[in-house]
Amino acid sequence: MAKTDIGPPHYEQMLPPIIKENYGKWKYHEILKPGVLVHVSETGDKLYTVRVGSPRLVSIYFIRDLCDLADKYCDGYLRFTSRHNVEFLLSKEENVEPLIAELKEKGLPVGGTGNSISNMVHTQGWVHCHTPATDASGIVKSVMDELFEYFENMKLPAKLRISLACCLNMCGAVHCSDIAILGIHRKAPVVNHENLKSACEIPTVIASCPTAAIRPNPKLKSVEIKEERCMYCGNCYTMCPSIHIIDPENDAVSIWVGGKVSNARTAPMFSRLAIPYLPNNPPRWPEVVDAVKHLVEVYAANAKKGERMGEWIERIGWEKFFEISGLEFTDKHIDDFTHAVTTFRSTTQFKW
Amino acid sequence: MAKTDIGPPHYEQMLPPIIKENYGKWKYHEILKPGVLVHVSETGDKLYTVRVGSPRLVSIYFIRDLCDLADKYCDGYLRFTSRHNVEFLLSKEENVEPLIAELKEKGLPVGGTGNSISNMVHTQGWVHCHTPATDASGIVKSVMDELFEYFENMKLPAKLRISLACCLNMCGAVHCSDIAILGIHRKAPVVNHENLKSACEIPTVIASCPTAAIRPNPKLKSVEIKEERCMYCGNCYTMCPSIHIIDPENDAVSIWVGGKVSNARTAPMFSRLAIPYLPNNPPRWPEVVDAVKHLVEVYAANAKKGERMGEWIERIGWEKFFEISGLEFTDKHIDDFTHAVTTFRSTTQFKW
Amino acid sequence: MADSKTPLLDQLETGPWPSFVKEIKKMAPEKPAAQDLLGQLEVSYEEKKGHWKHGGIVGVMGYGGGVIGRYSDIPEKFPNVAEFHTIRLNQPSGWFYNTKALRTICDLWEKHGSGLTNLHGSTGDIVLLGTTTEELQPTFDEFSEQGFDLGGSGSDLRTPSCCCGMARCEFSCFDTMDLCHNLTNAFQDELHRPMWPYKFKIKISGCPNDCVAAIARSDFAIIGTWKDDLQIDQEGVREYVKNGLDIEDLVIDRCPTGALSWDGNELKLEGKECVRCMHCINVMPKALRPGKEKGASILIGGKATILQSAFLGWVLVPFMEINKDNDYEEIKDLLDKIWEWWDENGKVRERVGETICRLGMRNFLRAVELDPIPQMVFRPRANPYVFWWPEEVK
Amino acid sequence: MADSKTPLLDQLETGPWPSFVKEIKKMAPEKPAAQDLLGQLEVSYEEKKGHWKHGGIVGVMGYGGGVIGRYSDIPEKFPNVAEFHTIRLNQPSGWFYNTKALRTICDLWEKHGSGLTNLHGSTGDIVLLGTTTEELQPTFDEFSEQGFDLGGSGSDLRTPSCCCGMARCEFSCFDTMDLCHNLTNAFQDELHRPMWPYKFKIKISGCPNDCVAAIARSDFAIIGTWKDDLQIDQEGVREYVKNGLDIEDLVIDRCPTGALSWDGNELKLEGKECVRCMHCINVMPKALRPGKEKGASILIGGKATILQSAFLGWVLVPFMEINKDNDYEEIKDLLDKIWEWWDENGKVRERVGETICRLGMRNFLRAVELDPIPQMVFRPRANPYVFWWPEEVK
Ligand code: SRM
Ligand code: SRM
Ligand code: SRM
Ligand code: SRM
Ligand code: SF4
Ligand code: SF4
Ligand code: SF4
Ligand code: SF4
Ligand code: SF4
Ligand code: SF4
Ligand code: SF4
Ligand code: SF4
Repeated sequence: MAKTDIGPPHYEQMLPPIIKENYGKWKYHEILKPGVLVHVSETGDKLYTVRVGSPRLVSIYFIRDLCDLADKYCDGYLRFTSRHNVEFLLSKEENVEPLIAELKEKGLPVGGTGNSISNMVHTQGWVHCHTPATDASGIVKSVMDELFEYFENMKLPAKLRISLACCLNMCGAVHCSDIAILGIHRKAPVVNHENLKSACEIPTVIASCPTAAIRPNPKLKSVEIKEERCMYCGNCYTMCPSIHIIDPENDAVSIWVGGKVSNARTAPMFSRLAIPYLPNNPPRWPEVVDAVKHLVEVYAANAKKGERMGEWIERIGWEKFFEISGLEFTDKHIDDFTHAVTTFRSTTQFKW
Repeated sequence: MAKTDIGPPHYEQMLPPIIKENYGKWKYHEILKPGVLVHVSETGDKLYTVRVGSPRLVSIYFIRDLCDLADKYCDGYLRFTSRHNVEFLLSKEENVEPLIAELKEKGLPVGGTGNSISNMVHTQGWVHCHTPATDASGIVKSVMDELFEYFENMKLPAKLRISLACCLNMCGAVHCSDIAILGIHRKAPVVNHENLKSACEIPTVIASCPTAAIRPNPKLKSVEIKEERCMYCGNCYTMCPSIHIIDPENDAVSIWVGGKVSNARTAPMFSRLAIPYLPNNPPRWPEVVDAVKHLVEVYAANAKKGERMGEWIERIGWEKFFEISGLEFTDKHIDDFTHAVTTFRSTTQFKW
Repeated sequence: MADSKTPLLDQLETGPWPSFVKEIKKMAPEKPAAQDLLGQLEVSYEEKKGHWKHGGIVGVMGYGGGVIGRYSDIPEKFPNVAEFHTIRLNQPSGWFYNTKALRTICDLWEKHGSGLTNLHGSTGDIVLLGTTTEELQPTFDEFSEQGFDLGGSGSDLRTPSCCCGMARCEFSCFDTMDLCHNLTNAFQDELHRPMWPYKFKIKISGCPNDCVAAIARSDFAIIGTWKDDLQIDQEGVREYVKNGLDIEDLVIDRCPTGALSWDGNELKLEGKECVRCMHCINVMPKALRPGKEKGASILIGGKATILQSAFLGWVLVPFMEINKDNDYEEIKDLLDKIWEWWDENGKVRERVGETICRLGMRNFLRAVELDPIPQMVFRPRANPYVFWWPEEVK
Repeated sequence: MADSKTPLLDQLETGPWPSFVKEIKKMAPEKPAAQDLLGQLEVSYEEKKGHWKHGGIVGVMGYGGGVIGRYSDIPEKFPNVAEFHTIRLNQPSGWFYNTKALRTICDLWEKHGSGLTNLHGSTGDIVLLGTTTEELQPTFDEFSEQGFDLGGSGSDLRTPSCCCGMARCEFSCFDTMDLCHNLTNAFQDELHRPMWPYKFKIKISGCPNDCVAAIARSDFAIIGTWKDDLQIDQEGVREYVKNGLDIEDLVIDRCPTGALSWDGNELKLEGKECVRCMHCINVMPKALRPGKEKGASILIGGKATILQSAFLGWVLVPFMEINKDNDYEEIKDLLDKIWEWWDENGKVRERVGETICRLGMRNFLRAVELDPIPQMVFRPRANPYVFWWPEEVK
C-alpha cells in the first residue's frame, strides 16, 4: 500500500542553486522591462525572472514545453505564481533575451509585472464544476485577449488585478479584486420534493440559507422556498442536490470593482457592485469584455499615478465614479444584507 | 371642553422686533467673548446673545428670574438652546455687560460658545424615570462643577460636547457625543413569573430581546432568560414590568468617547467605549468626574487646533488613544453585536 | 415626610454650576410634591437605585400621548409623589419665548403641578415635571386656553424641533422655524394619537452643522444645504489672513475633499469637489457663505440604540427645495408615503430605519417612489446577495 | 462522440492570450476524456449551462479528502467523462519546481488521467483534472511513491500556501516557505481527514504586500511585519530623487500616517507613526527595507462570501516571532487552541470567523488565552450591548 501523509515534496529540492545560495539574502529588485525582474543579492548575485502568462488549464504537453525551456535556460528550474503565471528563473543574464524570443515564438506572453494587468485568478466554470452560473476559462480568455496590451506593458496607474468566480462560492476569491467578474443566478431554485426526501437532511438545508428563505414542508417531507426571500446564492443547492438552481435563461454575470488585498497605503478593501447584470454570451462574452475594458480605460484615464482602482474611487467618491464611468446606479447597488446600514451615507457630505 | 390639536404657539409672537426685522438677513457673527455672540445683519443691525448655563431641571422661580432679566435687558424676549442653555437676546450693546453682571450675581454662568464645553444634554435619572441605572442631574452637576472653567472659556482645541443617559434607551442621545456618560445595568433581569402571566404579552417580551436571550417557559406561563445571552439592555423590562432589572449592587456608569454630530470636515461619528465600568457613587460620583476630566485634559493636551475629540483619535489611531490616555483595553471594548466584524482590524496596519 | 433630611443631596448645592437641588428646594416650601421628590431622591442616593414604578396609562381626553405616567414605589413614605406624572407641552419653534408666555407657563404650573420643569426635554418639549392624575385634565384645559398644546409620547410622531435658523443664524439655508411650525400643525393627529409601530421623530437643522443633532436623533432629518458654489468674499478672506488666520493649516488642509486652494491672495474653490461640510465657512463666517441655490437634504433612519443598535440617518433625498409657497407639499407627501409604508410593514417597536433595514432599501424606495442614486450610500454593496424583481427575470 | 464539432470553442483558439481550448485539444487525440470534455463543454456553450452533476463521495484509502468527485449529467453523450474526478496534489512551498518533478507529474497523469491540469488551483494545489473512480487509487499510489501527497478538500485543513518569500524576495520578514512546509507536514492528519465544522485555510505572506492574498483568502493568515523602524539608506533615497522620482507626491503624501518627511536631502521617519504598510519601501526598494526585528502578524477569520458574507481576516496577534529553532511552536500551539475551540463550538459549515462573530471575540480570546488589545480592532464598540463575566459582578 502507498504511504500516506508524507506531505508535499520538500521545497529545497525545487530551488535552483542561485536561490539556495542567496536564500534570505536578496537586497533589492528592479523591473527591467515588463515581465522581467532582476533580484540582486547582498552577495552580488543576480537572479533574473521572466514571467509568462498561462491559461492555467493546461495539458501535460504545455508543462513539458515549459520544462524544455527551463532545462535549456534555467538549469532546470521554474516556478508558478500566486496568480498562476509561470516564472522562469535565470542565473545568467545572457539567457534572458533568447528565452523571451523562444517564448514569443511559442505564443507565450511575457508580462504581468508592475503596473500591469496580471493573469486572472479564476475557477472551473463549465469545465468541471456543478454550480456555475457561467464559464470561467472562456471569459478569462476573452478578457485577456482584449486587454492583452495591459499584460504586456506597465502603463496603468498601478497594479490592476482581475479575478473571476463562476458562482457565489467565489473560489476565485473575487471579493477583493480591482475588477471582479462573478457568475450569478437570478431565480429561486426549484425543489425536487420526491428526491429531497431521501437525499437531503432537512434541518441542514434550512440552516444553509443566509436569508432564512427555506422552511420545512412537512406534508411533502421536503422544504419550500419563499421566493421573495431568496437571493439565489445557491448555498442550499450546495447542501442538497435535489434543489436545482441552474437556469440558463437567467444565469448571468456581474461586475465588481475597487477591491484590493495589499496593505500598501490603504487597508484591504472589498470589491463592490458596479454592474449587476450582463448576459451570458459564449463563446466570447462581448458585453462582459466591453464592460471590463471600459472600466480599465476609465480608471487608466482618471486615477493618479500609483493609485489602485479602489483608492481612486474612494478618493473621488462613488457618486463620481458612477458619473464618470456612465454606469447605471440601481437598487441592486444598495446593500440589504447584514451590514447594509454601515454602507448607507450617514452624512450630508456628498457630491452632486 | 378644551380645544385639542391647536399646536404650539406661533413662533412669531416669540421673536423680539430686531429678529423679526432681520429674519433671514443675518450676514455673519462673531464670538465677542465666551458666552457672548453678536450677529450682524445685512441691514447693519446687530443682535447680541448672552448664553447662560442652566441646570435644566428648574423651578418656576428660576424661570421667573429669567423673565425679569429679559424684561429688563431684552425687551422681554429670550430663548433656550438645543443643549438647554438660556440665551438672552439683546438689541442694545450697552445692555450686555450689565446683564452679565447681574447674571454673575445670581450665580448663573455665562459661556458655552465656541471651543468650550457647553451644557450637558441629559435625562431624568432617579428624578423621574423607572429604568435608570444611575442618576442624571447629580452627575451632570458634579461634572460641570469640575469642568466649569471649560464652560467659561474657549481654550479647548474645538467644541467638546458631553452628554449623559441613565440607561441604554439613551434619551440623552449620547451615541454621538465627544464624551458620553451612560448608565448601565450589569446583571440579567429577574422575572416575576407570578405577575408576568397576567401583566405581559409573552410574544412581545420575547421579541423585545436584541440577543434572543428570552424564551418561553410554558409551564409557568412565563418566560425564562438565558443569562449568558443577556447583555442587560433592559428592553424586556421596558416591555414588561414583571421583569426587574434594577440592581443597585451592579448598576454602574460607562464612558464613551469620540462621537460627533456635525458634518463639518468629517462625517458624523458614533461615540465608542472608553471605560466599561465606573461605580455609582452619589452624591458626587468622583470616579466618573475624574475620568471625564482626565479625558478632557488628555484631549486638550494632544489634539490639534480645530480637531474634535473623535477626529483626533481617528487620526492617531485608537491604539494610541488607549496608550496616551492610559485607559485599560478589555474584551468589553471589542464589539460583539451585529456589525462587530466591521470594527475588527482587517489590515496589518497598526501602531505598536 | 415633610421634615426629611437630605445630607447627600445637600452636597449638590455647592459648586459653580447651577444646582437642580436648589431648584427643587425652592419649590419645596410651597409644594409638598417637591418636598417628597427631594426626600425620595435622597433615598435613591442612599440606596443607589430609582424609586419610580413602571409607567402607567394616564392622559387627557382626546389624546393618546403627551403625558408620562409615573408612580412612586414607596408611596407610603412619600405620599405626595405617589402620582407624579409628566406633561409634555409642545415648545414654540426654536425655543424662542416672550416673557409673557413663560410667565403663563409658570403660573399655570404653579397652580396645577409641582412647579418643576425641564426646559427643555431632550426631544424638545417643555417638560412639566410632576402632577397627579386628577390634575392632568384641568392642567391641560388651562394650557389649551392659553394657546399651548401637548407634545408627543408613545408610538406617534414626536414633537418636531428645529435650530434657530433664519431667526438668529446666517448659515440657515431655509426657514427652519416656519417649516417646524407648519409640519407640527399639519400633523397634529399623528402627534397626538399613537397609531404607529413605534415613535417617529423629525428634527430640522438649517445647515450641515446640524445644531439640533437631527442626523443622530431623528428618524426624519431635514438638514439645509445648497446646490451651487459657496459664496466667497475674497476681500474678507484676505482680512482673516491678515489678522493671523493660518489658512493653510486650518482651512485648506482640513477641507475633506481638497476643494480649496490659497495662492496668498485668492481662495480658489473647486466647486464640484465641495461636499458642503461647512468647515471653511465656519472658520471664516465673515468671508464665506453657503451658495444661493438653497434647500435641504432629507435623511432617514436616525435613532439611538434600542433595538438594532444606533443608526445615523442616511441620505434619502439629496436635495429638496423647501417651498413655503406650496405649504411644503413635497415634504408632506414624502412623509405620508413613508408613514403609510412603515405603518403597514413595521413590526411593533421597530423604528422606520430598522424596518427599512429588515425589508431592504429597494422595497422602501419603491414604496416611496424614489429612484436609487449613489448619494444614498457611502459605497455600493460588497456582498453578492442581490435580489431581482420578478419582472426582471424570465 | 469522438467526432463532435466545436464551432463555439474553436473561436477561443484565436487571440494573443494562450488558449485553454488548444490545451484540451492537445490532449484530445490521445485521451477520449479530453475529447469528451471538449464535446460536453461545447454543449454547455450552446445551452449556457454546465453539465456536471452534484459531487459524489469518492477518494483514496486512508484519506477523507483530496479528491473532488465529478459526473457528467449527459453520460450517454459523453461516456468518457461519465466519471471525471479531480485529484488535488499538494504543491511544494512557493510553487517552485525542478523539471524532473514536473515531468514526473506529467508522466503519471498521462498514464492515469486526462492529461489536463490546473497549475494551480486557486487554493494552491496541483489540480489533476479528470479521471475515473477506478483510477483514483492507482494514481495516488504512484504519486505517493514519487513523493507527492494529496491536498485538502471537505471540512478539513486546506492545503497551506505561501509567497516565494526569502527564496526570491527581499521584503520577506521570515522564511515563508519553510514555515509553510513545516505546518503542512505537522498537520497532515488535519489536512487529510475532514473532521471540523468546515474548511480551514492557512496562507502565508512574507510582508504586508500579501502576495498570496492571505488576509482575504485564509482563515488564518500569517503576514510578515517588523517591530523597529524600517531601514533607510539615505544615499539610495537621494539617488531615486536624482533619477526623477517625485518623492513628495509619490511617497511622502501617500504614507497613510504622515510618518515621512523629506527636506531635500534626507528622508525622515517618525518611527512610531509608521504602520508598516510597505508603500515607501515598494516605491524605493533600493533604498528602504523593512526593520530588523522581524516576525509576523497573525490574522484570523478571512473568507469569501458564503454564509455570512465575506470577511477580511483581522488582527489576532499583532507580532509573533517566527521561530524556526523551536519548530514554530507558538504558531502550532495557537492553531491547536483555535481548532479545539472551533471544533467544539462551530456549527456545521461555519467558518471560524463566523463562529467567533456568533459567540463573541471575548469568548474566543479566553479560549485561546490571548489578551484583548486595541490592535485587534479598528475602533472599540459603539453599541452598549456589553456582556459581563459572572465573576465580575456581585
Ligand atoms: C510572484 C508573486 C508572489 C508569488 O509568490 O507568487 C509576487 C511577487 C512580487 N510582488 Fe506581489 N506578487 C504576487 C502576487 C501579489 C498579490 C496577490 C494577487 O494579486 O492575487 C498581491 C495583492 C494584490 C492586491 O492588493 O490586490 C500583490 C501585491 C504586491 C504589492 C502591493 C501593490 C499595491 O500597491 O497595492 C507589491 C508592491 C509593488 O508592486 O510595488 C508587490 C511586490 C512584489 C514584488 C516586487 C516583490 C519583490 O520584491 O520581489 C514581486 C514582483 C512584483 C511584480 O509582479 O511586479 N506585490 N502581489 C505574485 C505574482 C502574481 C502574478 O503572477 O501576477
Ligand atoms: C444655539 C445653537 C442652536 C440652537 O438653535 O439652539 C447653536 C448655535 C450655533 N452654532 Fe451650533 N448650536 C447649537 C448646537 C449645536 C450642536 C448640537 C449639540 O451640541 O447637541 C452641534 C453638533 C455638535 C456635534 O457635532 O456633536 C453644533 C455644531 C455646530 C458647529 C460644528 C462644529 C464642528 O466643527 O464640528 C458649528 C460651527 C462652529 O462652531 O465653527 C456651529 C455653529 C454655531 C453658530 C456659530 C451658528 C451661527 O452662525 O450662529 C451658533 C453659535 C455657536 C456657538 O455656540 O459658538 N454649531 N451646534 C445650539 C447651542 C447649543 C448650546 O447651548 O451649546
Ligand atoms: C423626558 C425624556 C428625557 C429627558 O429628560 O429629557 C425622555 C424620557 C423617557 N424616554 Fe426617551 N426621553 C426623552 C428623549 C429621548 C431621546 C432624545 C431625542 O428625542 O432627541 C431619545 C433618543 C433618540 C431616539 O429616539 O432614538 C430617547 C430614546 C428613548 C427610548 C429608545 C428608543 C429607541 O428606539 O432607541 C426609549 C424606550 C422606549 O421607547 O420604550 C425611551 C423611553 C423613555 C421613557 C418614556 C421611559 C420608558 O421606557 O417608558 C422615559 C420617561 C422618563 C420619565 O419618566 O420622565 N426613550 N428618548 C426626553 C423627552 C422629553 C421631551 O419630550 O422633550
Ligand atoms: C478547484 C477550485 C477552483 C479552481 O478552479 O481553482 C475550487 C473548486 C470548488 N470549490 Fe472552492 N475551489 C477552490 C478554491 C476556493 C477558494 C480560493 C482559495 O482557497 O484561496 C475559495 C474562497 C476562499 C475561501 O475559502 O473563503 C473557495 C470557496 C469555496 C466555497 C465557499 C466557502 C466559503 O466559506 O465561503 C465553496 C462552497 C463549499 O465549500 O461548499 C467551494 C466549493 C468548491 C467546490 C468543491 C464545489 C462544491 O460546492 O462542492 C468546487 C469544486 C469544483 C470542481 O469540480 O473542480 N469553494 N474555493 C479551488 C481549489 C483548488 C485547489 O485546491 O487549489
Ligand atoms: S466558483 Fe462556484 S462554480 Fe466556480 S468552481 Fe467554485 S464552486 Fe464551482
Ligand atoms: S439559493 Fe440561497 S437564498 Fe435562495 S433559498 Fe437557497 S440558500 Fe436560500
Ligand atoms: S435614559 Fe433611560 S433611565 Fe434615563 S430617562 Fe431615558 S429611559 Fe429613563
Ligand atoms: S435585558 Fe435585554 S438582553 Fe437581557 S433579556 Fe432583557 S431584553 Fe434581552
Ligand atoms: S444648524 Fe446651521 S443654520 Fe442652524 S443654527 Fe446651526 S449653524 Fe445655524
Ligand atoms: S464647505 Fe467643506 S467641503 Fe466645501 S470647500 Fe469648504 S471645507 Fe471644503
Ligand atoms: S508578500 Fe512580501 S515577501 Fe512575499 S513575495 Fe510579496 S512582497 Fe515579497
Ligand atoms: S511603510 Fe507605510 S506607513 Fe510606514 S513610513 Fe512607509 S509609507 Fe508610511
